[in-house]
Amino acid sequence: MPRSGVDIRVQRETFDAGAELNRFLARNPTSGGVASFVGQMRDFRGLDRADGTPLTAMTLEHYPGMAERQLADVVTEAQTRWATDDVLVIHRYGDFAPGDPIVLVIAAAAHRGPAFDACSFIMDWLKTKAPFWKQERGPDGSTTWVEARDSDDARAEKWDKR
Amino acid sequence: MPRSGVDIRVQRETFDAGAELNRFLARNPTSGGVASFVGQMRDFRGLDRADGTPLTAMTLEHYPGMAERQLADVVTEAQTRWATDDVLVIHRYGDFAPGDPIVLVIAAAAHRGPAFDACSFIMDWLKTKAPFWKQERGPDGSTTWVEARDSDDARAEKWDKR
Amino acid sequence: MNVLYFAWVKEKVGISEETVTPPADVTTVAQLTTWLAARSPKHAAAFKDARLVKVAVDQVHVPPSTSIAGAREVAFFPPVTGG
Amino acid sequence: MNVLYFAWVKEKVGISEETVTPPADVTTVAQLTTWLAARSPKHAAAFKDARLVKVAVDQVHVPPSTSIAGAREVAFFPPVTGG
Repeated sequence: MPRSGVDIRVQRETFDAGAELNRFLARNPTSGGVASFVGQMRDFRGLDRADGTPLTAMTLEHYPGMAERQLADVVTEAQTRWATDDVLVIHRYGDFAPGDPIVLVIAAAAHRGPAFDACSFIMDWLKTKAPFWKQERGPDGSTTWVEARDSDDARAEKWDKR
Repeated sequence: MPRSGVDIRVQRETFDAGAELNRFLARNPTSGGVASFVGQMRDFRGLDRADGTPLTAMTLEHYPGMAERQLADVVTEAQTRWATDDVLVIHRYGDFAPGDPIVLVIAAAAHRGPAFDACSFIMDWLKTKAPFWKQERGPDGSTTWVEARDSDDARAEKWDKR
Repeated sequence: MNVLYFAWVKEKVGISEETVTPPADVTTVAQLTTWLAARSPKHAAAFKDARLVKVAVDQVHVPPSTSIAGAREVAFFPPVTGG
Repeated sequence: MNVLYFAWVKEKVGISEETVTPPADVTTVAQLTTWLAARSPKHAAAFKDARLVKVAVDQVHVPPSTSIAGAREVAFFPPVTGG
């Protein structure tokens, strides 16, 4: 078995999730399971749209260098835990409008279990380890730094209790 | 909130996973999380390539009518358990070569938790409920009906123990 | 009543579909299975270990104790292996 | 030593980066934080509740007790919220 592939990108430019998925599938044709996740900017703040307050824009600040390094560490940890064939992570920074893609994670493995687990794990861990900070803007122009959610910490920690 | 969307297709033709993902994202622009899974035909039988025996082709038989009906029931169950914005399921039947796509599941939700859970749940349940049967062909031309795996039953059942 | 066979059950029975009229005392899926198994040596081979054969009545998975009253379509097949 | 600030920590301090030379008795992240907080009222405001501020030494997350011996780059920021 060749060592698992890794492709990690931190970029301002948008990405084409479908094109990335197809390129990823083309280079992993016989991986039985390919799990992926696209994070998009919501148009509301909160758990659901009905209870939330509207958002019009967002800025994602990041720590250049450390962002790439932390994402690489998270992917390495995933590859240590599961037998992945290949992993892709793209995380954007800069200015966003509702609906814009923020993050893409794709993981390939022989079977669906490790593909889903690796993809989900990478999302949970990057949420608490990768140095990105969201600042949201409401319709009145006011800006708010998003606060870290306890539920994200809980999701990241649950991987150590399995 | 509008009722969650549903798109279920049982078809012989192949599908373009990237194009399907992009169409799905385009109609769910402000779902915060979109999780997807692509199942592809492996080129070996078994848990990993090193221990497996090679495969050259596969035929997927299905029960027309019941396949669509069972997939719809599985998606409805997922939508009952999680607040999804939209769900797509494509499951193919007919003849396959290694690397060919077999199944695509995409789930959109406000946040990543329900998107991942709904997508993973649909895969686990369709594996034990949707009437499809795989017949694999080896390099010597011999064919074998794939046996159901206990691990698939266990994965499907674990959703009731949460 | 229309009876369908799939995958290796179909290969063993040798046909994919047949129309049957079971007698009145055949009222459950389990009884229908026993009655079908007696139709031919091929049917007997397919149902040799009935626990390996799953059943759907009118496209819904059912256990052997299920009534077949009013059933239009009964299908017999191995555990599913798609996905 | 290069010190970096991000997100609301940067906004409160009013600068994104500064080069500092702490005295020899400042040996841990916690001591560096206290020493930086005394540099200006803005620094003091940023570090008012030091538990809210996370620290990375040479791009690795560290707890307050970590030594800063040999550190080239120390960064202060809120809990991360990307993804």
